[in-house]
Amino acid sequence: MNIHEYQAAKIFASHGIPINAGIVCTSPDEVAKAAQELGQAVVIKAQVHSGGRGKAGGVKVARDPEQARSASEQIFGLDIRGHIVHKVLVAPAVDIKREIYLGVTIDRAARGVTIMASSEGGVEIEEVAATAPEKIHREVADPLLGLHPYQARRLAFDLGIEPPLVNGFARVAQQLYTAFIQSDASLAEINPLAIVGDGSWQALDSKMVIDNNGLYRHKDFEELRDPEEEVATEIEARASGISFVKLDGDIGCVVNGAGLSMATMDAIKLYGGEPANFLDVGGGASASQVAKALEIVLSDKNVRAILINIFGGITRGDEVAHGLLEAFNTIKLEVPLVVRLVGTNQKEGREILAEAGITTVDTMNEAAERVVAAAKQAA
Amino acid sequence: MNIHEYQAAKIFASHGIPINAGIVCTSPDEVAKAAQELGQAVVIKAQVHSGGRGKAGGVKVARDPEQARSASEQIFGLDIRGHIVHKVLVAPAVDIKREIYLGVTIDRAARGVTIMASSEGGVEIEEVAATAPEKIHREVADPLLGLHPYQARRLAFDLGIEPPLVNGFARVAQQLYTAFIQSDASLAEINPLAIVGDGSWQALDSKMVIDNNGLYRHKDFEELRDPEEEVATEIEARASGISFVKLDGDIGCVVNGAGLSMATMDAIKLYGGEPANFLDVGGGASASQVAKALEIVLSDKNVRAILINIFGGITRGDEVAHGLLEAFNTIKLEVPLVVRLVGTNQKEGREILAEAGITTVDTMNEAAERVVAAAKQAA
Amino acid sequence: MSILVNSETRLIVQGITGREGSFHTGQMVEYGTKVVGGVTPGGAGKEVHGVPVFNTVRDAVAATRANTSIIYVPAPFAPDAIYEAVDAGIPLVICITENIPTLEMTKVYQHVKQSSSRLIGPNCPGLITPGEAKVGIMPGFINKPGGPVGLVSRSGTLTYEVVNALTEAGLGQTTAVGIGGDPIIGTSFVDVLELFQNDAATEAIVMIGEIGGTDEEVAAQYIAEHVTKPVVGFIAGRTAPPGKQMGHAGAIISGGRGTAAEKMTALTAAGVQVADRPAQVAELMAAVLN
Amino acid sequence: MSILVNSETRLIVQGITGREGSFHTGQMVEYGTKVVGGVTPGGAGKEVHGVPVFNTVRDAVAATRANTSIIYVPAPFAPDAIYEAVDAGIPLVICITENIPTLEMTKVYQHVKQSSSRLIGPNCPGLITPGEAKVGIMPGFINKPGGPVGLVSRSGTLTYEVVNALTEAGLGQTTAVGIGGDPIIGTSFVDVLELFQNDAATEAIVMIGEIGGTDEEVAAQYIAEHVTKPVVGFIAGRTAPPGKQMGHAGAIISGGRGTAAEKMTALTAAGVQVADRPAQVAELMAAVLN
Repeated sequence: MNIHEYQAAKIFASHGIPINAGIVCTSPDEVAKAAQELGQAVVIKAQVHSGGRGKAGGVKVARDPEQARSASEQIFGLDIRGHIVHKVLVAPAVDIKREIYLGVTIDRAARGVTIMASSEGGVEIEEVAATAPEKIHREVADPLLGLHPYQARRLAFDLGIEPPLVNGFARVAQQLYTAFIQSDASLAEINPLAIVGDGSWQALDSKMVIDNNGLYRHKDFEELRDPEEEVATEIEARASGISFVKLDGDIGCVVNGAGLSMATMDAIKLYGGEPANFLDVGGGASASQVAKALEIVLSDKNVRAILINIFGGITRGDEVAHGLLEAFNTIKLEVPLVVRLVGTNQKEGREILAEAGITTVDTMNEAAERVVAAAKQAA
Repeated sequence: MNIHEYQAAKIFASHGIPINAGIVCTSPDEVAKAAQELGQAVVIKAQVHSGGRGKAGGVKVARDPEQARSASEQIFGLDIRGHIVHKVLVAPAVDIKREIYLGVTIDRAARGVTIMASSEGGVEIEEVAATAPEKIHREVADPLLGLHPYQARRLAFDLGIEPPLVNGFARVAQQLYTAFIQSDASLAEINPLAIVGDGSWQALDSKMVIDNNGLYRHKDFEELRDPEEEVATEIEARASGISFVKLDGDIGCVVNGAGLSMATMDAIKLYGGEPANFLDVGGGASASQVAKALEIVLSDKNVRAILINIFGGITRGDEVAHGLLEAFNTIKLEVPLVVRLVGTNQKEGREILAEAGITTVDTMNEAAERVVAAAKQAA
Repeated sequence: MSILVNSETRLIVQGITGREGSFHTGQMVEYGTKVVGGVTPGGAGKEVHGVPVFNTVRDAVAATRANTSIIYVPAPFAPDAIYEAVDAGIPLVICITENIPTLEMTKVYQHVKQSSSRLIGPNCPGLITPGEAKVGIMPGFINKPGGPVGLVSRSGTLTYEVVNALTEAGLGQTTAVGIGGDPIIGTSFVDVLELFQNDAATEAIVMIGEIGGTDEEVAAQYIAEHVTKPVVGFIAGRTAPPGKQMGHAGAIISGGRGTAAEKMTALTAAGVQVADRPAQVAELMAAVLN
Repeated sequence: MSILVNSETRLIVQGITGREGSFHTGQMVEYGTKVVGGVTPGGAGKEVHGVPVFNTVRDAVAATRANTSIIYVPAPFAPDAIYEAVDAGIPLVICITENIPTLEMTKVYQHVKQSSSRLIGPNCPGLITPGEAKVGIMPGFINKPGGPVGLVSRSGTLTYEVVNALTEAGLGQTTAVGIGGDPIIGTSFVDVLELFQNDAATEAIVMIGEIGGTDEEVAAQYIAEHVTKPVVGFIAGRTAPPGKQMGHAGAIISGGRGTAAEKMTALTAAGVQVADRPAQVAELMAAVLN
């Protein structure tokens, strides 16, 4: 789950990290008032679940409330990589002496958690990784013992931080690690972590992604969800236990299993089509799940044809067929449909569908070929 | 560091353990008032840093405030294994269905922490260990992962607890383990943990010993110290970094090193004497430490002779000798003194002492023999 | 021959009285798997599909001499179930449970690594040695016993798809292993590839990967260096949009790797024949074995 | 010959710029120990008694090829120092620091056990191979080089007492090891007994124990089963009052054991000659070696 900068900052602060605290605003008037309150030059930052907001014009500095108001007018409503700006964070502008990148993430290869630091703070870290990977320093934390103080200090020495500032940096590194662990995060980032005017460390940007699997033990995080940032159908799908990701194509997919879903999308593409979504109905593929999945897929007005691809493993093909028929009782289908149904009792299942006038195909390739043709015809 | 039952109970409660909460009283009047407040039959329990208070008459049940007052009159001032009762805990008397012993302790052999449970609750656990060791069930916690829920449940099954009560027991076991770990304890005990009238679990007694080495990270525990429970000289010694344990003999000991101190006591006993104390001046054996140690030993009016046994390792013998002379400048010695000084620069050290009229002996045996003779003569 | 499970497998089911556990115990018993016991705290004395239930894994092992355990308990309790099985000394532990928090799995992984047990999963469909033992949730009827193909996969239904295609092409399987799709899993491609390489009955190997992580790349390197048997591969997710799952740092950790194209290139470079579609796996395998 | 430390020892000192670290670095250098570096965060570039200081153990090892580390940092920071040394792959780590919380040591012990390093201590005086290397705080001048006696002890000054007596009796030492008096220590009697048993130059062994715990009893059993060389023992604390250190549960864990009498009985039963007084150790040893 993605959360906003101001939300991540609040979590970081609760772990003792010095942050550049600001005020969240939803209108230029609020921005002007916030700037007035802060009584100094401010930085206005778009709050969207996306990187690259600086380049997109989502971050502006203003000297006074009026300048802040007009700057924010240019930020509100901006489209940053598909995310519309509804909120901004107004924070005091600070005098930056040096900028560091600091990030904690799940490290699949190490089967653990890695903390990374780079002296190229304030820059997108992918750029540093691509152009100067030697500038990124890493420490893998022991999953059972956590990040050792010596590792946090070692990062500081690797970055060439002067001795008087080493302990302060190490403290922030450990606090960020603790925030990551205690929040069940999959990413926690401060970019930049800056040495500011008075020589102290301050987090000037905060980013955090929460592991969805850990949310059950952080009930308080539910309120961090921003409905404006999520596709309505994705929220609806999650509530039904369906994995759904909206894409830009015109062929809706209803599949059981994530791997098979991806393979189905790949097959559609292979035959020259464009999938409208990734959709995994989950285990069981029950009648109600399939009905819900169809509903979600059909709510996308770009969809011109639908491919249902079910491999009946434990679930029997006749059950799936009955489920589909039930679903069609409540859903009025106005686009062509291709059904592929294989696995346990596939024969019985196909017969049931045939009686209802729904033809099924044998192979995934055939199904993909047909649905692509149907979508083109409908276009 | 030992703490009282009511203090341990408060810590346990903060970890969610259901305790039989009571009121601490320091006079029979307060006891009567507490019983009034509770408005039911009460149990009055002596608060002393010692076990065996039940057998010593330190626990009494009373039906009403007046009975409580008179019962407490018999408890206040009691001497329980050398501990005088100054405080009592007045708690509601409960209807006990079953009693369990539950304890968490450092397990030297396992290099970890072990949780133990016995169906013989309410009885001194040493007795169970001696007479029916098979009734004590153990689980060793993983130092890095903690006590697993399956281990807590397994204890419950080992005790023959009925399924509906298993989860409640397991919860208390995990809470006690967590209280132990988070308090840097060396012992945490609930004896008995009882199933009370309504079928729920309740801790009817709470015991906790804190690891002195962990106290630096629990500043709030300092207020749990009860000066009335500690020998004044032991408190004084601790403040000076001296390890001191008062004993019942008449030969005072000042030694550097715990092992050598014990060996010195053993030697005194071997020659028919009785050590008045264990005392380790700690590393360095500086002049001020030795002076302080002498002061502490001499404050014991039973002391009839003193043995100073210093092995000068890194510290040179001449330094130690100067330290002793300095100490004698401020302390008026009225009991015979035997000094054994060996190690680095022992010759120089002994010469310095000899000039001041203090004779030294060569071996520990000789020193022990002499000091025992001197003490007998002084008797 | 086969790997990991066979007719000697003595299986216990943790969470046997739950909906999933009970249903799949029936399925496994029906297939012929030797399910010797089940564990549900407080369930001692019950029976599920004729299988006796115990309170603890320790009790179950003592009574049944089980050598394998399969876990069907919900995510919040699954790590504890894994610890219980591993600490009881069970050599092979399979965890079907999905949605276990990743940080819990980093701890579990570390503990299992230091034990003598092997963990498969979590979030995996289990494994099957056709005709001998089905351990997990894979549909048994699609398999064909006797080898010569060993299969290892990160995916569930996609595996069934490929197994089905192999069977329809007349190619039997020694063992099919679903290692699970989570970021942190107990047994990796490399572990299973090593087992297949050392299994006399396995003549060729199918490996089914997905986008994300670098396990396929690591496997490719292992294949190049250690696997002499022919390998046919398939990678799902060639059209999946990037960046939908992991943020900045995740992408960096994998050194910019993790896409289907990169995985396919790595596998091809290691001599693996990579199929375009699942069904093609069977075609390539048939060609390889002729 | 000797065990653990010798003229090949390349030592780094963690906490070298502290009061204790600096003082004992001087003492060790003076004795002839090869002290190749020191570590103090932020201290890089400094020198202590001619020894170069580094910011991290990793840097120190890279620059000096150190194979041993000794730790003189205060208790709150000592566990981190041990982890740093162990994680840097240093084979032998000695921790002098006292007063480390016991629960911290349970974690450290577990981690060290799973590493390739050996930890001696904490709360120990270190060890010495006379004439070759003094690593710790033992006074070097009381030792006599060349063996044939190996010594292992839980105590500090009591060890000096015994070493002194051995030297005065003309009995040299191969190595004297202080394993430390804390409840949880990295290296136990058994570990050191095994090393002495396998050391050709060690002809007889002195073992000095204390009340508390059951390590002496475990050692007695090990001696009975594995040690063929003569062992002379001493146990301090025969007159110490019981129950002054550990509460109920502690006594139970040790199964009622832990007293000096029990330890002496166990050692005697294992064929160990147990001395009444420290000085008697030398007498018994002289008799044993004749």
